[in-house]
Amino acid sequence: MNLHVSSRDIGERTLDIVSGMKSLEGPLLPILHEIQAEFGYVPQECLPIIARELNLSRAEVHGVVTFYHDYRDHPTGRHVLKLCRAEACQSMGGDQLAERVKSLLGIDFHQTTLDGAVTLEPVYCLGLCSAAPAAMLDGEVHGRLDADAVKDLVAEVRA
Amino acid sequence: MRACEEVQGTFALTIEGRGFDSRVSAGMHENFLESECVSCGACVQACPITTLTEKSVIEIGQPEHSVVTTCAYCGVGCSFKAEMRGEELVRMVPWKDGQANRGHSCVKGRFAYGYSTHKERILNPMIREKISDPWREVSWEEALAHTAAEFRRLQYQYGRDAVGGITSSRCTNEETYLVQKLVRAGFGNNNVDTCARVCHSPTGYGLGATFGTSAGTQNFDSVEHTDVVIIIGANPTDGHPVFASRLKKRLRQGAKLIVVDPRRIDMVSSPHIKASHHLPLRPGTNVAVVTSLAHVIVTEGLYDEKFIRERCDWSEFEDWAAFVAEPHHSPEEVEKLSGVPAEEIRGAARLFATGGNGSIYYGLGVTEHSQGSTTVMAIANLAMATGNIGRPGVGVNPLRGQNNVQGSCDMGSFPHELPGYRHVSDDATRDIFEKLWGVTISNEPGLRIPNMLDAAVDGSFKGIYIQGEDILQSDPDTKHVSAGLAAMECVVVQDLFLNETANYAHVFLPGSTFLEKDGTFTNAERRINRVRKVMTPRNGYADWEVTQNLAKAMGLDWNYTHPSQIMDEIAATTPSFAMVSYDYLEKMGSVQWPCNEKAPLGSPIMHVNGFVRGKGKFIRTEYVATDEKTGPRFPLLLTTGRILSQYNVGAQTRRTDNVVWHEEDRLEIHPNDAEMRGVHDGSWVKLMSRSGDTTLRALITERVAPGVVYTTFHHPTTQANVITTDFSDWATNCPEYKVTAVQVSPSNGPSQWQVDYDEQARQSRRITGKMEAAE
Amino acid sequence: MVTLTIDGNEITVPEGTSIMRASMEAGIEVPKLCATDMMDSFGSCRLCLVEIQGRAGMPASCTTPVAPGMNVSTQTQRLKDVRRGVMELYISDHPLDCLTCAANGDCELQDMAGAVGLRDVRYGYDGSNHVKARDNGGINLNWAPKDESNPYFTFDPAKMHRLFAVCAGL
Amino acid sequence: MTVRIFVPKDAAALALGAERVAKALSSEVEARGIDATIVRNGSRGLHWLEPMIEVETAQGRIAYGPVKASDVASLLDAGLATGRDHALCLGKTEELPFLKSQTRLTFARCGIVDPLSLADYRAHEGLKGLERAVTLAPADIVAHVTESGLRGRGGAGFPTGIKWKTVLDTPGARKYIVCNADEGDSGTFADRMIMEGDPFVLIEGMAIAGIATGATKGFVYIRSEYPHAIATMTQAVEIAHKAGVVGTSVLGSAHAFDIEIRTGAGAYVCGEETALLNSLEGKRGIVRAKPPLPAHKGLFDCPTVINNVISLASVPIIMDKGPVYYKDFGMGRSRGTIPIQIAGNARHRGLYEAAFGLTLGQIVDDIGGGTASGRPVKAVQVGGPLGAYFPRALFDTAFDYEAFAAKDGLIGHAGIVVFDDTADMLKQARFAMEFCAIESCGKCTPCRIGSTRGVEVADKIAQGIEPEKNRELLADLCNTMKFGSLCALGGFTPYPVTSAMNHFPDDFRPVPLVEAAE
Repeated sequence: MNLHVSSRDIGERTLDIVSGMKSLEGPLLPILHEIQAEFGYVPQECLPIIARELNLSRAEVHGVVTFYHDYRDHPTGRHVLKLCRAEACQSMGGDQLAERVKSLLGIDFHQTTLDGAVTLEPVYCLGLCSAAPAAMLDGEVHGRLDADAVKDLVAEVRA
Repeated sequence: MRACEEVQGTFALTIEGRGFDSRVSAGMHENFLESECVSCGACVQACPITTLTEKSVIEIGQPEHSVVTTCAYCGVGCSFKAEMRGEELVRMVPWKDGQANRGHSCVKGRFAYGYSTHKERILNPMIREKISDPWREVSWEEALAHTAAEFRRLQYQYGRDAVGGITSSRCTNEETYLVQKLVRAGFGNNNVDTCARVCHSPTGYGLGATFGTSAGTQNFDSVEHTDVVIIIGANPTDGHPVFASRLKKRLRQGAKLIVVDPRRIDMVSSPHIKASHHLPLRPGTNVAVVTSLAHVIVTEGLYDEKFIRERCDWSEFEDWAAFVAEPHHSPEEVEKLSGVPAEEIRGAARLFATGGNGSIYYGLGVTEHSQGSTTVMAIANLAMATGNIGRPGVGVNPLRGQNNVQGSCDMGSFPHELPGYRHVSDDATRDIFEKLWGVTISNEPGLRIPNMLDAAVDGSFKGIYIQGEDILQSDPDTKHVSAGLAAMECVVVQDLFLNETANYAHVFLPGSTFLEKDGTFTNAERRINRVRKVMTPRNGYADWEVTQNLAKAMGLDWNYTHPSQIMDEIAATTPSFAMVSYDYLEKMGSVQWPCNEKAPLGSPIMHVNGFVRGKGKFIRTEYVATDEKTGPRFPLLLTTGRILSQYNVGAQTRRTDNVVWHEEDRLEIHPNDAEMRGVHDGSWVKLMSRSGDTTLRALITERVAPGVVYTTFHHPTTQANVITTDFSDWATNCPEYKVTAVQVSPSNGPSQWQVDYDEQARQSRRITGKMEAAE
Repeated sequence: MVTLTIDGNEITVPEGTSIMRASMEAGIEVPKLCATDMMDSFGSCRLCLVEIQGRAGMPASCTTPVAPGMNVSTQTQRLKDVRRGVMELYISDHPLDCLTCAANGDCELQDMAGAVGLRDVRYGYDGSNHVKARDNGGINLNWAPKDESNPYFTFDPAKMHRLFAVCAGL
Repeated sequence: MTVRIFVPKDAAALALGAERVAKALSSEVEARGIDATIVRNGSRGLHWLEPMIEVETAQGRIAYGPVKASDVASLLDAGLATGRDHALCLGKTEELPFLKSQTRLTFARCGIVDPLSLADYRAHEGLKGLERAVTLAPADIVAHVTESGLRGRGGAGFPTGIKWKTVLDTPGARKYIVCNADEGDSGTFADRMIMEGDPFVLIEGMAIAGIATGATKGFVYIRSEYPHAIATMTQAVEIAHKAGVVGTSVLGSAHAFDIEIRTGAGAYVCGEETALLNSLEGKRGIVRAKPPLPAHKGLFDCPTVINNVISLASVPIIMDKGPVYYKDFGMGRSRGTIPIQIAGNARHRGLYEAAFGLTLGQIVDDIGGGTASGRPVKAVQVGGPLGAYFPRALFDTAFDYEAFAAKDGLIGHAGIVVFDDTADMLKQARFAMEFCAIESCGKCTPCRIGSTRGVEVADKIAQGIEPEKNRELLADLCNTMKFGSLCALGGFTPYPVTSAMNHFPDDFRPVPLVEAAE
């Protein structure tokens, strides 16, 4: 993930990605995923390029990007910690755990620590309901979390 | 927003976010003006005054009565409900029962009516001795008496043929009819012409020669049944936006599209629209490219033999087929002169010939060439060869520019034709009118506009009555037009504003707007739509009344009390209008001519069981390159066109808020050509041709191919027609606006010519006792 | 042709006709906000709901085609309750400026509020909304100012419901 | 002979440290020179025992768990490789009561085979259903599925055979099979387990669906929260393609069928079938009005079968063993087996496949073993965030679509979340509304505005503001949402809310805090 790319590069990379994927059936979501994988977020300047190449309006692409919670319009911290907030995790003390993580990091959901180390995001079910409470750190899953376990996770991302 | 998608086809609105946070958004969270919104009003329509509100409703209040009428902008002829509060127009609402627009509208018809109350509108008649004098306001009586006296004097002094008239394709059928009647019955000659001369005269000639009628073959509904569309030399999203929306809807349903145009217009690629083939030909090579399409169809055996044998003359077809099959018409040869890749030509030809119902829509990019009539015939050949005539979804369809250009042609506005396209040399036709009017009509064709101007420069043509036309701005080779006008002794301009032509006028008769009169317009699909008076003429008279009063002043005994009586006279004298009357239109909503005993319900589709002329005629279309050629001095080709928000010479739209979208004409130039010349985006450039030069600002874009530049002609300060040449169509004199060899160079600002012109215009617009009327 | 019964009236309409259209033919007005003749129906406003004997739930009459022998009710108490409930939700996020609104007297939202008999918004007006710039002392992120950029019309996101109902299908 | 040791790669096992166990095992085995291969299998579904490793012995597979990386050395010391006893030894896997009492049809291979070994799949009866299908006429396949009584396992319970028949009978230049793997309901993970543990069964099921309906293209739409499932499915499709299981000629037959894996982008509502289709098309994931049904006009307006993972994964065994075999399981109109997912505060958490008909009490108390916390069970939410909260009083309800509907509940995707007596049901009701507000697509007003108002009203009740009036308002709102909403998200959100209100009324009468006089 390269967070320091110029506008021009974003344009060229976007065009590469779109050109490579536009022949898919219904290519918009795969393209946006690829763009987010490339830049860490979906830069605004990609949208008109995608729109033009896919024969869509800018408005449509904007509508799609803002509909899906996965697509971010700005970069995240170096780590992304997703805490499950759904019922199965609630039944195992997920809410208290979330409060603890928030206070350990000093941020609320959808925020990034000032040092840019970690972004905290809620997630509604990771399919780990039999290992609740669960979390995902940078794509790696963690289950049966307790106060100690989250302390370790926080220490890991803070390192 | 769905209206934007389904009706307009622009997709400028979306919902952003989701759930409770979701919100309607224009573009990418932009404001409406910066978004892709084309201001067609469909969303405002779908959402009557809760979220989207016309500012006029906020200012004036809710309307309390309404009148259904017809838009006076382009040839689509949209029906609108003019919603009124007293004498004040609150808003124009597209009428869902309108048979041309089916409830849709564009930014011009929907919103750009403010010119009718613009402060620059002239409401009192004015005269002056010399064009260097300031104007003097006079009474209607004085103005008309003066005009009549001048015309009689000129005819006495210089001969019967020294005066003439120009009818307006902006005015109603009835008004047009009266002007040609005034010329023929009052002036006693056939010196009448119309702006169709400069736009679609080749359509009349070409379709008349091949099919037997001088008009498009389909109604707009036909597009809903088409499978393959060729658009050639037209830019419907800008020029005919409501039709474009209907076409785009069909394309989204799966119909295929072929675009033949030097520019990459929006139809080539825009949201949910992608042309299967774009043939970006060099301006001036239409005939070669269309003939080459025919070459592929003939040599690959893709023609419709059954149709041709039934409906056309087989031996004429064979002759034509042999002609188009000649090797020099092959795509590979044509590629060399048109620049269109041979494979694109082949692909397009195969698609058109084999893709189901094929229709062709074309515009001024076809007609305004030295071979305009030839291209029209080549298009007609193509339609006949593929059997695409005489049913819904097919046909040859000129997209006509002005609201009533079809009607003005129908009404006998040409020097050689009486109403209904009947030649003045035809004794039987003349007899009908001579008996009714009690005069003798000359059997010699009169002068066309360019001939009138030539004659004026030569000293034999001295007076002209121009209703609702700005020939100085709209006709080619401005310097020649101004020289002709300046040489006349009595130029009478009847218009809403002191237009550019009025700078050379001696009499100014204030005109009325379409909101102020009754009448009919005939749109591009031959549909006769009612225009209904929604307010009293601010200038005192509807245009037909002005013409009648002038006729009376000249001693003619005219006593129409309502335009319906004029239509009755048209119906009585013109077979294709035989059944048309205001009562009948009231009953039917509208009808498409021919509307007579044979076709009492009108004729949505022409040539259904056979061509009007009998057998469809295949005509050889040899490509002859225009004399306008690029060379070292003028290496680029200039072509011209329109933009959505402005209309024609801009007299109306420039006097509305539409200027926010298009404040000035810009020169579109390809990045390569710009770089070579040191031209930057937005910088001033000088545009030169053999005819003249002007300056304007550059817009660097890949919409134009290298070697081609493009501009609009909406603003008089640019005067693009200073650049265009006096070459014209071999058959009809339609000027060759679309091809001019030019050079482009960086510039500091307006040229001396523009500075001088501005000063002259300012001088000539002075009105005694008033502050300068010029803007 | 399909024959069905709507509110006890037998009516015959072409196959593929929507229940809403068929009701209109029968002279029965079903409340609605989002359906217009200009566009395909898509069932977002949830006012044109009807009940069909033998079918669960309340389908939208604009998107449900007629079927032979269908017995449709457009005015049961259950329907009235739901319509009023939906309208109450609409109005709970709508400005209370009818008297000074340019649409006063020509407002479908107003008409429908009347048609469904809405008299009271029990949610109050203190909750989340798109109407007020500031909320509970803080900035209301859901609010957006009126867009007057277009020379001919204004766009007021605070009054978006009708528009939303019409275009929420995006 | 090489010993096979199984360490699950299922996400639940990974979340509990399976990766570290596998690494430790691998290095220890190498260091000790033991002739063993480590197979990364799926999970057997005994998640409270994960990571549960197994070793293959002559007597069958022996299980150990839950294993930590630090246990590896002592396990090997004790003779893990030969299935010797250890404190963590659970005995023969097949004899574990939780497994033994199950009827594993759909999950027959899950946790047993190497998920990405096609040979292993074949060795365990895999591809027999597809092999049979290619010999049959499409209408016969559809008839089999119809006769089996299989109903959509996604929640709505619509008969799968009827859906397929509609697509078969609808003409279309192109048809699609769309697998709904947007398993967003809390408490459910059966789809994920199949995709991670036995991906070929889903591929096989989709290929059969393709042949049965004339569809040539399949999409698996997997939610982005399931990266492991996405990875496994992607590899499995590649393997299947290379082996000719799918592609231009399915198992060498005249049928073509291709599969593409697609990733969601964080929208629960895309689990609703029409929203999912919009999402696949690259649009906003909003719900479409029905009709038209997806079977008539689905993906890109073409006839489309859209089925849940478990529905499709159940098809191969129906084709292999015949409809009657499958139909013989179950009760009433609910035929076959259902993978019940026991989650939340339960002692025995995991996946339990059984014929329809167990009572809720049996599932929670006997199979699930009560709560993990050891406290009394207060409520169980069945069917995900849109499912009702059932009190103990309703534990005699049989696990069957109709029986649950009769008690104002729904089976949904058969997820069960257990809550102990510390649960605050007003808070849970509020969460149901909050979840709806977060995930609403926004198309219809009852859901879009109603959910937000629901949160506000619940808050007022919690704060003791006009409690009587607000309870009534909440009930009215639920009625409006239930009947007024366009799809199940808004329409079923009232289920958890009203059930909480009805069964746990005391929680909706909070004792107002005595405010300090000002």
